Amino acid sequence: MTTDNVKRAGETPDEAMPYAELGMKLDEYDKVKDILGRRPTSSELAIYSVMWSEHCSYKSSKVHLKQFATKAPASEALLVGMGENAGVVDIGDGWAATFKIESHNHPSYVEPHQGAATGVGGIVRDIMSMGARPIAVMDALRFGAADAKDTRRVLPGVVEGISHYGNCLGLPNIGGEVVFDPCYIGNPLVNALCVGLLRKDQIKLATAPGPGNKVVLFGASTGPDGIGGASVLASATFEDGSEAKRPAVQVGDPFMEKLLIECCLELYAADVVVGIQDLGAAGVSCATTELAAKGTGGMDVTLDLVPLRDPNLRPEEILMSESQERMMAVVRPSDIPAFMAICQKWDVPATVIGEVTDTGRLVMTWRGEVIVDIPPGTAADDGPVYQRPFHEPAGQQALNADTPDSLERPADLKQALLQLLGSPNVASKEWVTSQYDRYVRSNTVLAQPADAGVLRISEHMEGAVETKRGIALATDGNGRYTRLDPYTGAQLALAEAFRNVATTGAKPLAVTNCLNFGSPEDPEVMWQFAEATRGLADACRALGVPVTGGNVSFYNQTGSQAIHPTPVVGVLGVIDDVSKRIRSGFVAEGLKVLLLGETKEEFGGSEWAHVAHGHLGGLPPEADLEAEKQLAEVLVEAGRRGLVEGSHDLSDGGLAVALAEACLAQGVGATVTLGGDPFVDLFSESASRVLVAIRPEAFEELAALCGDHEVPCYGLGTTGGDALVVEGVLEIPVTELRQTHESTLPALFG
Amino acid sequence: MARVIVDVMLKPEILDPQGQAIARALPRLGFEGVGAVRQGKRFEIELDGPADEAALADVRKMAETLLANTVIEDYAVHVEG
Amino acid sequence: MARVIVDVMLKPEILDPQGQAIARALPRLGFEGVGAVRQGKRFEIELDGPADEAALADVRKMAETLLANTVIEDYAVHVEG
Amino acid sequence: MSGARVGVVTFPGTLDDQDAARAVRLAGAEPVPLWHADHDLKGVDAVFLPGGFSYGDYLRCGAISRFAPLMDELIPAARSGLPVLGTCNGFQILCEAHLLPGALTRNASLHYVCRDQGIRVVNNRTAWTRDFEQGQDIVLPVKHGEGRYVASDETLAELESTGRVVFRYLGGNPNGSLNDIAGITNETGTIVGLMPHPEHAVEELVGAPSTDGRAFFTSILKKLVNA
Ligand SMILES: Nc1ncnc2c1ncn2[C@@H]1O[C@H](COP(=O)(O)OP(=O)(O)O)[C@@H](O)[C@H]1O
Ligand SMILES: [Mg+2]
Repeated sequence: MTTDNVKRAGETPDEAMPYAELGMKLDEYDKVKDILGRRPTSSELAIYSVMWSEHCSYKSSKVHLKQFATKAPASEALLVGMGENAGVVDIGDGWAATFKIESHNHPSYVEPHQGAATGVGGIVRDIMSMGARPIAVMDALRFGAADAKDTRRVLPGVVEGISHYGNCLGLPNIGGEVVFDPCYIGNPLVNALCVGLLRKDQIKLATAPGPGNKVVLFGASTGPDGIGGASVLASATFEDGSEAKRPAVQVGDPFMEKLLIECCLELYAADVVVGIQDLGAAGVSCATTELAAKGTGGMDVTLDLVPLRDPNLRPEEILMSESQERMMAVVRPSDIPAFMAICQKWDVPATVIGEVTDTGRLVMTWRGEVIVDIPPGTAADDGPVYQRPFHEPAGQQALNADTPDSLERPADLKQALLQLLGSPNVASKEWVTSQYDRYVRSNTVLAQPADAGVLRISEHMEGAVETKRGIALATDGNGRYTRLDPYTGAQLALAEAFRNVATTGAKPLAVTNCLNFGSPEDPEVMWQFAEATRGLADACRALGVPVTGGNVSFYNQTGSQAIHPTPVVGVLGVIDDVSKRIRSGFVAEGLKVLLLGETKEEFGGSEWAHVAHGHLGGLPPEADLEAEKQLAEVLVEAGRRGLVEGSHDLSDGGLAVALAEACLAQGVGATVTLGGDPFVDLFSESASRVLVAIRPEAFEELAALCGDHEVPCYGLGTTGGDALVVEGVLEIPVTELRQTHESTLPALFG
Repeated sequence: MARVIVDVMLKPEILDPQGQAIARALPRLGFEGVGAVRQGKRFEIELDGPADEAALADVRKMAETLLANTVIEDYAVHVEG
Repeated sequence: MARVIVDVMLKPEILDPQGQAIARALPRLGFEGVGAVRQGKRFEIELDGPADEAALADVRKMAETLLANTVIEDYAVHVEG
Repeated sequence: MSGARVGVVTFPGTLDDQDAARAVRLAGAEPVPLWHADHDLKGVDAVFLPGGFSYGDYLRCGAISRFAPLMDELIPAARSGLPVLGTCNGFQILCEAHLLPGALTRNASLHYVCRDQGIRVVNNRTAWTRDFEQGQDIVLPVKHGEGRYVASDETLAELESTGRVVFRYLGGNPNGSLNDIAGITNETGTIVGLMPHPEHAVEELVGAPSTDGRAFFTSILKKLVNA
């Protein structure tokens, strides 16, 4: 088999190239020819096709994502913003945190275990490449109906994959979500978040400056994983029932990744890394073009030097392979011996495959022939940008007009609560979370079932000062709300994550997001996307928290049926003294129970309408961002002053579910009295509300604080006893609540 | 009563980290001359009846749907002995 | 170049929850007539040289010391083919 | 109590080594990092084999680690009385190295399990359990996929009749271990292996909701100081 090379490409300008098979449109192919002034070689075509795929180039989303930057609130905390592998936030005392959420939806449907596992692996490498030590992971998951047959295939596999990979890396899993809805049956969502810690002055960037510096590929060898490829797969719709083009599955080796983590940290400490990039989607193509484009502009690579697992791989395949657990570093020649020695200590194979140049060209050779000669920026940065047409979906107005007002309301509120509490979306997720190690590294202050994960900052690092600080993280997203109103739905996702962080006493600082949508080629989906990004950008500005990074996952669609638009939003907060974090739920007897925030009659998209009536219509709850901001300020200040013993935010299932969960946290009951219509008080899903449990003597001070911030504050009752009692409405023993809450998932998944 | 064996191995193009870890450990333990190791699964299935064509067809289906994940694994069925 | 197979199975007296879970699942999937299932491991070892007596003795030692934990597992070595 | 030096071993894939070192330090001793590839115990007074997935737990948990150069030193030293504590993966390594009898196999549930587990101390005469009461009920986290202790009938009978079962699970066996065994010791009570994680239960703020793990470290310190 002859290799297509640059010389040959010049001589055979009309040779047909398989651009369409690689997911490229004709006009995109023509643009490549324009750039090169000739047809691309097959290797160059491989590079452009993966780099310009939706997954890698953000060609449909770019114009909308820009708002995250243009509308970004001023933030002193932001050290590295969007556009790098992950954003970096100043968390004080010289420390910085880096975090990001990313999807691995399509691969997780094809092979749940490996798909989800490599999703964790990929996001962890992003965090490593910023110079940080990864310190925790989270996972936001969406599946089809809980009792659907395929959910029984997908969910256990996904959970096992996340569990195996994350546990093996020694990263505590400190939170996430599990949501079921029939719309995800052929398109489960697996969004993985990783957070890392580093010294403020040790940030690493993906760049390759300095001609003469060496390019080192290290980690696992390259095999045929994902060729075809995950990035291409993630950029196309699953056809109904077709087993068609499934690429070779990527298989993860968490052990190798753990070695890579320790190896990278030692390389950073030894100061032998000039620039670094992880290999994720688009593998070597992505790493070489991006590093070169951000550096001095050129790079020479001898592709034969890439260590292969399968000696028969063709150069195009090497360029597209998505083999896991690989990194690329730029290293000064004089540092190469030290670099290699550290890799050897950790049993991590490392190979010099090229050199940085100042030619402005990325040149690759294979068996002595030049097979790639391109300006790297054209692949990395100058991909196509689409202004996709969009319009409101045809049925949107009818959907909004079909309000829940006419739904029959329950006579028996006790049964209504138990039905909700045992429904798959509200039921305890312990079947999932008990498969995740939440204790490793011994810095976990709060994990499931707390509203947010909280970590103590403690890392032995050169020059590091002891700190009392901690960070808090939460992810949220409600596809039903976003389906009803994408603008408000996206805002509510941010509001909830923001509130969950504040509920622990941490001050929200920054945002990451994973935007899971159907096909951007469908104008109705594109409308949802445009509205959701606009809503999220506006909300970030209103709440004063910048977006630091994220990920877009399109084509979550089977045939013409798209998922609910599902923006998943992650918020990171910081707490000055982590020993003052607010614990979750009713943590002791004899505490006063207060409800902060206003309850309105809001049932559109609610859990009650979903569970009791299978109804989705009307409008989601109002997103009052000023109220949200004031509520968070109250919580943070109350936490600082030690006014609150326990807390829990209100979300799916409203006050009723929040009360039940707060009782379940430590097995402490409560007796409360309601003011208005009990059904509305208990089940409405108005946002910006939190339950707090305080020592009675703290009441005056907390009430005054609420007054200062114009946050409504209602005394509901007291904690104690072994039942949840809503005076005159219902009484349920905590043991019954527990039985109902905890038996659903085990009954479904064994 | 018959015993049928189903061997399930990762497809050749799929990464086998376990096999690799073993192969890397062998020289350290003083074993030379091993090129590669791959690790798979072996199922021993006791049939109530004889291992006739019908039973074997059943076992093959079992392998296809349950014992092997054909996205990443190949399988082979044989009667013991 | 030869390929040697090492099969490793839990000793009969050791509980095999994986095998049991499979056996329990089979009737639900419509497979009848299976008495018991046991799940073990299969190693495919590529030798650089031929599978002569010396090489097989080496593999047996490898199985005994590394591939099987003889406290709970039995093993069998055979040349493929 | 100062001056006691407790080695903490790191294999490739070890995860709880920093946690173990922190627990040793909090107890007032000096943690000494020991590297799997060195033939050097650095003259430590006791050794902690922490949890994790050494060598990815590939093949079997602990199977490859057992052959690490450091183990060439540790195995004879342990046989001659050096106190050794192995938790989780450390326990698995101790069994694979035949310093403790039996083996740890796949959880009966076939799932990895992380939870706060009730445990009864049934032998407080080992080097690592003197600061517990005999019969004391404690809470420690378990987190493992392969923690089901199995051994031959004779071995089990011997462990039981000689009081070498050190810990038993209470309130539900998380992995299907025979006789609810959570941890065992050698004939002389110097080597202890258990699946639960004392190093994650030494501080109020973080980890499991208990500080019952502290007694492991205070026990060994007292022994070393009194020795
Ligand atoms: N997939 C998951 N991974 C880790 N933790 C999870 C997962 N799903 C749910 N949790 C945890 O379980 C608890 C309850 O989840 P959820 O009801 O969604 O919380 P909230 O409504 O406050 O967002 C939270 O602590 C959450 O972090
Ligand atoms: Mg919450």
